[in-house]
Amino acid sequence: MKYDIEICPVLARQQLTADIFSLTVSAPKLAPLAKAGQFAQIRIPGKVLRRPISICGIGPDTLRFVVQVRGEGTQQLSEVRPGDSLDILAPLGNGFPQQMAEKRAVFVGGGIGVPPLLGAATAFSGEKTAVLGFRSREAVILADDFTAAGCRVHLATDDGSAGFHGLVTGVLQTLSFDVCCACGPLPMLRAVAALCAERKVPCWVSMEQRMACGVGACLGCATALYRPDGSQYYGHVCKDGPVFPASRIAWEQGVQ
Amino acid sequence: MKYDIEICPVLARQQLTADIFSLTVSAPKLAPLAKAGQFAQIRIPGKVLRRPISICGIGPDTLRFVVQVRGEGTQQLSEVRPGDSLDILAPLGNGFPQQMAEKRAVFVGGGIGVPPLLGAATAFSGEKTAVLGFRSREAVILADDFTAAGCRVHLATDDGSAGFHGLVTGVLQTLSFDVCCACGPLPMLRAVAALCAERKVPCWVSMEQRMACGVGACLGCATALYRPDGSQYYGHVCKDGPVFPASRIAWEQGVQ
Amino acid sequence: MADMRVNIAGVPFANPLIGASGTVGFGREYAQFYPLSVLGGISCKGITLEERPGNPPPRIAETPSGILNSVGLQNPGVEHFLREDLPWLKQQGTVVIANIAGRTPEDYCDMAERLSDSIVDMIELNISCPNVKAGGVQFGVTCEGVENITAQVRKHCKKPLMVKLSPNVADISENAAAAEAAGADAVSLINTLTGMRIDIRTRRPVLHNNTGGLSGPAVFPVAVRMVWQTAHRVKIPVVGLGGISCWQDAVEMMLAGASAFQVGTAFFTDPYAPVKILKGLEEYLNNHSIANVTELTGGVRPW
Amino acid sequence: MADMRVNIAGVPFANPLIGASGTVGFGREYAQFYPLSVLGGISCKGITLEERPGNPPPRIAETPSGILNSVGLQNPGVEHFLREDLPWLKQQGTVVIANIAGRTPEDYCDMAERLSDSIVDMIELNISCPNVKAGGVQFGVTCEGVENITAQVRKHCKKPLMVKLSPNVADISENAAAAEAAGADAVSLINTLTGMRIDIRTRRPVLHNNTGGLSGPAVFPVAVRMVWQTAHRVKIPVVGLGGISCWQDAVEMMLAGASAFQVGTAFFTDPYAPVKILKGLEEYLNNHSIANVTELTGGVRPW
Ligand SMILES: Cc1cc2nc3c(=O)[nH]c(=O)nc-3n(C[C@H](O)[C@H](O)[C@H](O)COP(=O)(O)OP(=O)(O)OC[C@H]3O[C@@H](n4cnc5c(N)ncnc54)[C@H](O)[C@@H]3O)c2cc1C
Ligand SMILES: Cc1cc2nc3c(=O)[nH]c(=O)nc-3n(C[C@H](O)[C@H](O)[C@H](O)COP(=O)(O)OP(=O)(O)OC[C@H]3O[C@@H](n4cnc5c(N)ncnc54)[C@H](O)[C@@H]3O)c2cc1C
Ligand SMILES: Cc1cc2nc3c(=O)[nH]c(=O)nc-3n(C[C@H](O)[C@H](O)[C@H](O)COP(=O)(O)O)c2cc1C
Ligand SMILES: Cc1cc2nc3c(=O)[nH]c(=O)nc-3n(C[C@H](O)[C@H](O)[C@H](O)COP(=O)(O)O)c2cc1C
Ligand code: FES
Ligand code: FES
Repeated sequence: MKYDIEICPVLARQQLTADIFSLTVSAPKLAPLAKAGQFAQIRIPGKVLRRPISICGIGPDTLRFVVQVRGEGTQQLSEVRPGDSLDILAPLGNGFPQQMAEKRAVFVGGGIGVPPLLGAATAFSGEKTAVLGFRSREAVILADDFTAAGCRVHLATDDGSAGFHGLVTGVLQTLSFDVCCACGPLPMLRAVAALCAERKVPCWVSMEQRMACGVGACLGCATALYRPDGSQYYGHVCKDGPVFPASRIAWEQGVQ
Repeated sequence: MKYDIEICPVLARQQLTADIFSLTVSAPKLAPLAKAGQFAQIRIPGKVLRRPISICGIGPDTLRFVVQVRGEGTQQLSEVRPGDSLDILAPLGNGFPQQMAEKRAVFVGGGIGVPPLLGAATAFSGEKTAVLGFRSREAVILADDFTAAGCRVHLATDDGSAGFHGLVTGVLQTLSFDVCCACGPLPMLRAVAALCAERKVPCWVSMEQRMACGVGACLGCATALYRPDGSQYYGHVCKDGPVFPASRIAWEQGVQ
Repeated sequence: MADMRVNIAGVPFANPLIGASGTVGFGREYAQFYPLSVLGGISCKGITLEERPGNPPPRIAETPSGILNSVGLQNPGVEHFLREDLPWLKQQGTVVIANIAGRTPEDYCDMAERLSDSIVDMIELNISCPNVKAGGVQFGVTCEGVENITAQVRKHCKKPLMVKLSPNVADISENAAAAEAAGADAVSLINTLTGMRIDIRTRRPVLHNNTGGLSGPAVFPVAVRMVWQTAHRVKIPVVGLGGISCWQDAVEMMLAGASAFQVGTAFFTDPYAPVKILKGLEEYLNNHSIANVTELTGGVRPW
Repeated sequence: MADMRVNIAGVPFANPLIGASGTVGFGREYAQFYPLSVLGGISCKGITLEERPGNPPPRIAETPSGILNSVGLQNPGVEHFLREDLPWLKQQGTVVIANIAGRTPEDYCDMAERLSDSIVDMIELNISCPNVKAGGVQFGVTCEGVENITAQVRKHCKKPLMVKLSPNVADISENAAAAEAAGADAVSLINTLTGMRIDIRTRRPVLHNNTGGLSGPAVFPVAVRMVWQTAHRVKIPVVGLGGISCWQDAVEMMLAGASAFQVGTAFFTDPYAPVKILKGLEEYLNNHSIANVTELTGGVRPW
């Protein structure tokens, strides 16, 4: 069994910022299968499509999610309380590489792209740095968790209210590292990937796409990738990703 | 203002039988407008159509509903708890006649048709009897409320587990009365109406029909009625009813 | 403050929201909630030459995010409308649109003529009612049918003429083009999609008419697509409807190409829906510094 | 215990539930949840003569009680299917239906010929994909088109042939009759209704293809109506689909006239939906002492 459905009682709910909250659920069946960077498809009563949410933390029999309210589905999700149960399909996709042999890793996250990196950062055994970008001081999440995971944490904010005043790439430029894991808005991923490509450092990016099945059956979550020969094709975020080597992403996203 | 919308906090919820429960809501705007036998259209989150539910009790600033779980909508309604709020459109339609001049009234209810009669029974000032029919003893509701309203109460059950073994009409036949108010399944209403017609006693019946608007705009809730000249036409339960003189109902329900 | 006014076929509307035919009657019931002058217009319940009893009940069924209806054009006839309903409604300060359905082209022409001499602001030609054989849908399926009936009515109609199109066709934009060619001043779409539900307990169709017309949020994506296709095909204004239930839907419908929009089934879910839609729409325009609501029309940027 | 077996066009199915094309891929992903042998059959993702890359993303949008998709027939081509997918799937103990789409009649005939020599159980002729110009929908709109393509493929097809019909037409039952006349052994309906959503923030259509196909519970009443009309019009079996999400829907679809049914979008909401539907259906039959599921077909009693 690679993935399955489990009806998961909510154990804890914590508000992290005005619009971001953390949910910990009991998932004795799914948690042992999960790896850092994989995701879940959470059912929202009344909605036809499940919502893809990254697995932010994996306990022996628990899973943790950090969710931002973006629309009706995540709004509904934000209203669950300990005692309620969630219908969860997980763990899905390929997470970050399990053993990264490099010495120094950097984890670059932007906004709601930060949570998926926490597991990978926790698992990494070398020297680790986190560069976490947010709109403002009020939007900062999980900084302490990354510190607790053994990372040196750099913050960057759009308005300069915490850490570096500017984009995460502004911080990244100043760092030395051997491998990079990144998750966040597309323009950020693209800039991080370019920077890593220039330095010839391997870079892993976690991508998003609108999904239906979440398991690779519907071909809904297409993303343009390069083949080794340089030609393009549509791979699928849910099955081939969500984590890809940055070098495989066709950032222009057009298949000829 | 004849009717309006009010967001009504639920004050109390009481389970009456396995599938019937009572809700009391705060409705300071709507309660003063309401009369016995009128109904409300209660919004069910996620459903396009509201659910028509009779007003069972009217307080100075409260309304009481007694609801049976029949499908998804009433199921959802059964899950509300004190503290939740309901979006209620009320009071709708014409209730039972306000002042009945007759000396002896009988109130005949079948199953979930019992609650709409309680208000009318309470308001009636003459000699009053209630004949309440149910599947079995376990399904009996509101008998004490009718007693408290000053009624002599006769029960009838299909299986004989409480009161008379048989149909309400079996009891009704044995009674003397000057006016009758009835609510329940169509075959029951028809039989009661026939009995009253035979005795030349005025009979009021509360009808049901599938509704959309609830206010008379959509013409959805048609029911075949007789004109004074004996020809038929489609009147509307929400606006012309739900209470009609039984003599106006075209029980065959076909318009030529 | 954004200017909410729109002009459809020469008729000025205070705002682009019109109550859809058959869902607001002749206005009286919703005047209990708010003055009808808050609505840009009202399209009256479909009327026929003579009174019609309508279909036997049940006439309403619920479906996922939608409803089916088979009211079957119950109405008091055009003379009653002119005498009893129109004078009152016309005083409420909203544009009054008469929605007409007929059995024969002569029926339509006769009604159009009578209404042309009345104080009605606009006529909506209903050739798309799926619930009665005599409801004009036979004229609404083919381009030739649409062109033919529109041309005939046009000759008798001195009021601005809007043709209401059926979505139960292969290419609604062709039917719109046929209406335009025959002289329609505007088209409105969509009427209901034909649907059916069966009560598995009784094995009876839920509706006594067996089938009925599907409306409500379920049909919204179909309506947006059809309005988009039609707005590309014709030059006359397109009035968009089908499943609009919140201000975001209204914006979406206008971006797709609608010059105005109608709201129907949403009245049933929430009688105040139109007021909320207009408030949300106006706030949206103000927040985005859009001076005129008309700027939304056709604003979608296709890929 | 009720007998759940059905026979469609000579092909025996263990039960009437078929996974709908495009929603279950070639079965592998759902074999993680339960053995595919619990399903009566699987209609494979639509295949074309050559590999197709599919449409650019986004390909999925949500709508009230439905979804839009514009996958655009991404598939590895018929040869890859025959070599890599079919042998595995055929061993899973379920009926395997190849769903084929083409650019030209020759494409269809060529594929039908190759599949006729394979271990596929049945061919489903997809002339109703709304998401690619070359997806055959040009053959699926008119009766002549349906009749023509069906007749041509029939000549090259030695397997039972099911024609999948588009709901984006004026009268689907006429197209079904055309397919029947041209030699189809069964028809399946409905494919998706064309729809559109616009992101009001970006003013872009949500789908990169601008429009997409609507499926899910929202379309269920339309599908029931079309199956009902079609079952009255043709003698060949009708396989019903569109929005089935629970066992009650399956019963309703069969009562409307379906001999079997397909389940698509419901897999996305709940991968176990098919198992639950079959369990509910079987319990229903047992509770009502219905010996054979086939007794449901066409059991509706119209008014
Ligand atoms: C692999 C993956 C991992 C994710 N991890 C997280 C996470 O850990 N925490 C978090 O807060 N968010 C995460 N997201 C984004 C999250 O899925 C969306 O914010 C959410 O689906 C929005 O749903 P909604 O109903 O609130 O918004 P709506 O806009 O109402 O949703 C409408 C539809 O669009 C889809 N959709 C909208 N935005 C996105 C998006 N960015 N990506 C994919 N589908 C989208 C929805 O799923 C739904 O089907 C992830 C997305 C993906 C693909
Ligand atoms: C004037 C009036 C007063 C009523 N008073 C009460 C009451 O006091 N207590 C009570 O428990 N029930 C009452 N009912 C019946 C109640 O409205 C239905 O049981 C309820 O609508 C069923 O909804 P559902 O979603 O649970 O069932 P579903 O069967 O899932 O509902 C599907 C659709 O059918 C409609 N529908 C189903 N049954 C009925 C029905 N019997 N009458 C009208 N519409 C129906 C629903 O409103 C909904 O639109 C009354 C009905 C009417 C017309
Ligand atoms: C109960 C009901 C009655 C209707 N009657 C008419 C009618 O008489 N004439 C007409 O043109 N359309 C009629 N319609 C169709 C609506 O005007 C509208 O086209 C359709 O409902 C889609 O819009 P909506 O989803 O906003 O309701 C009716 C719709 C409903 C629900
Ligand atoms: C993502 C997706 C892909 C589809 N691909 C195909 C296809 O390749 N061939 C086909 O005939 N139908 C395809 N369909 C249509 C379905 O088979 C089915 O006809 C439709 O979705 C209605 O059924 P449902 O509501 O149960 O999903 C697809 C549907 C979806 C949602
Ligand atoms: S969501 Fe279905 S293939 Fe990825
Ligand atoms: S429910 Fe609309 S007229 Fe009665």
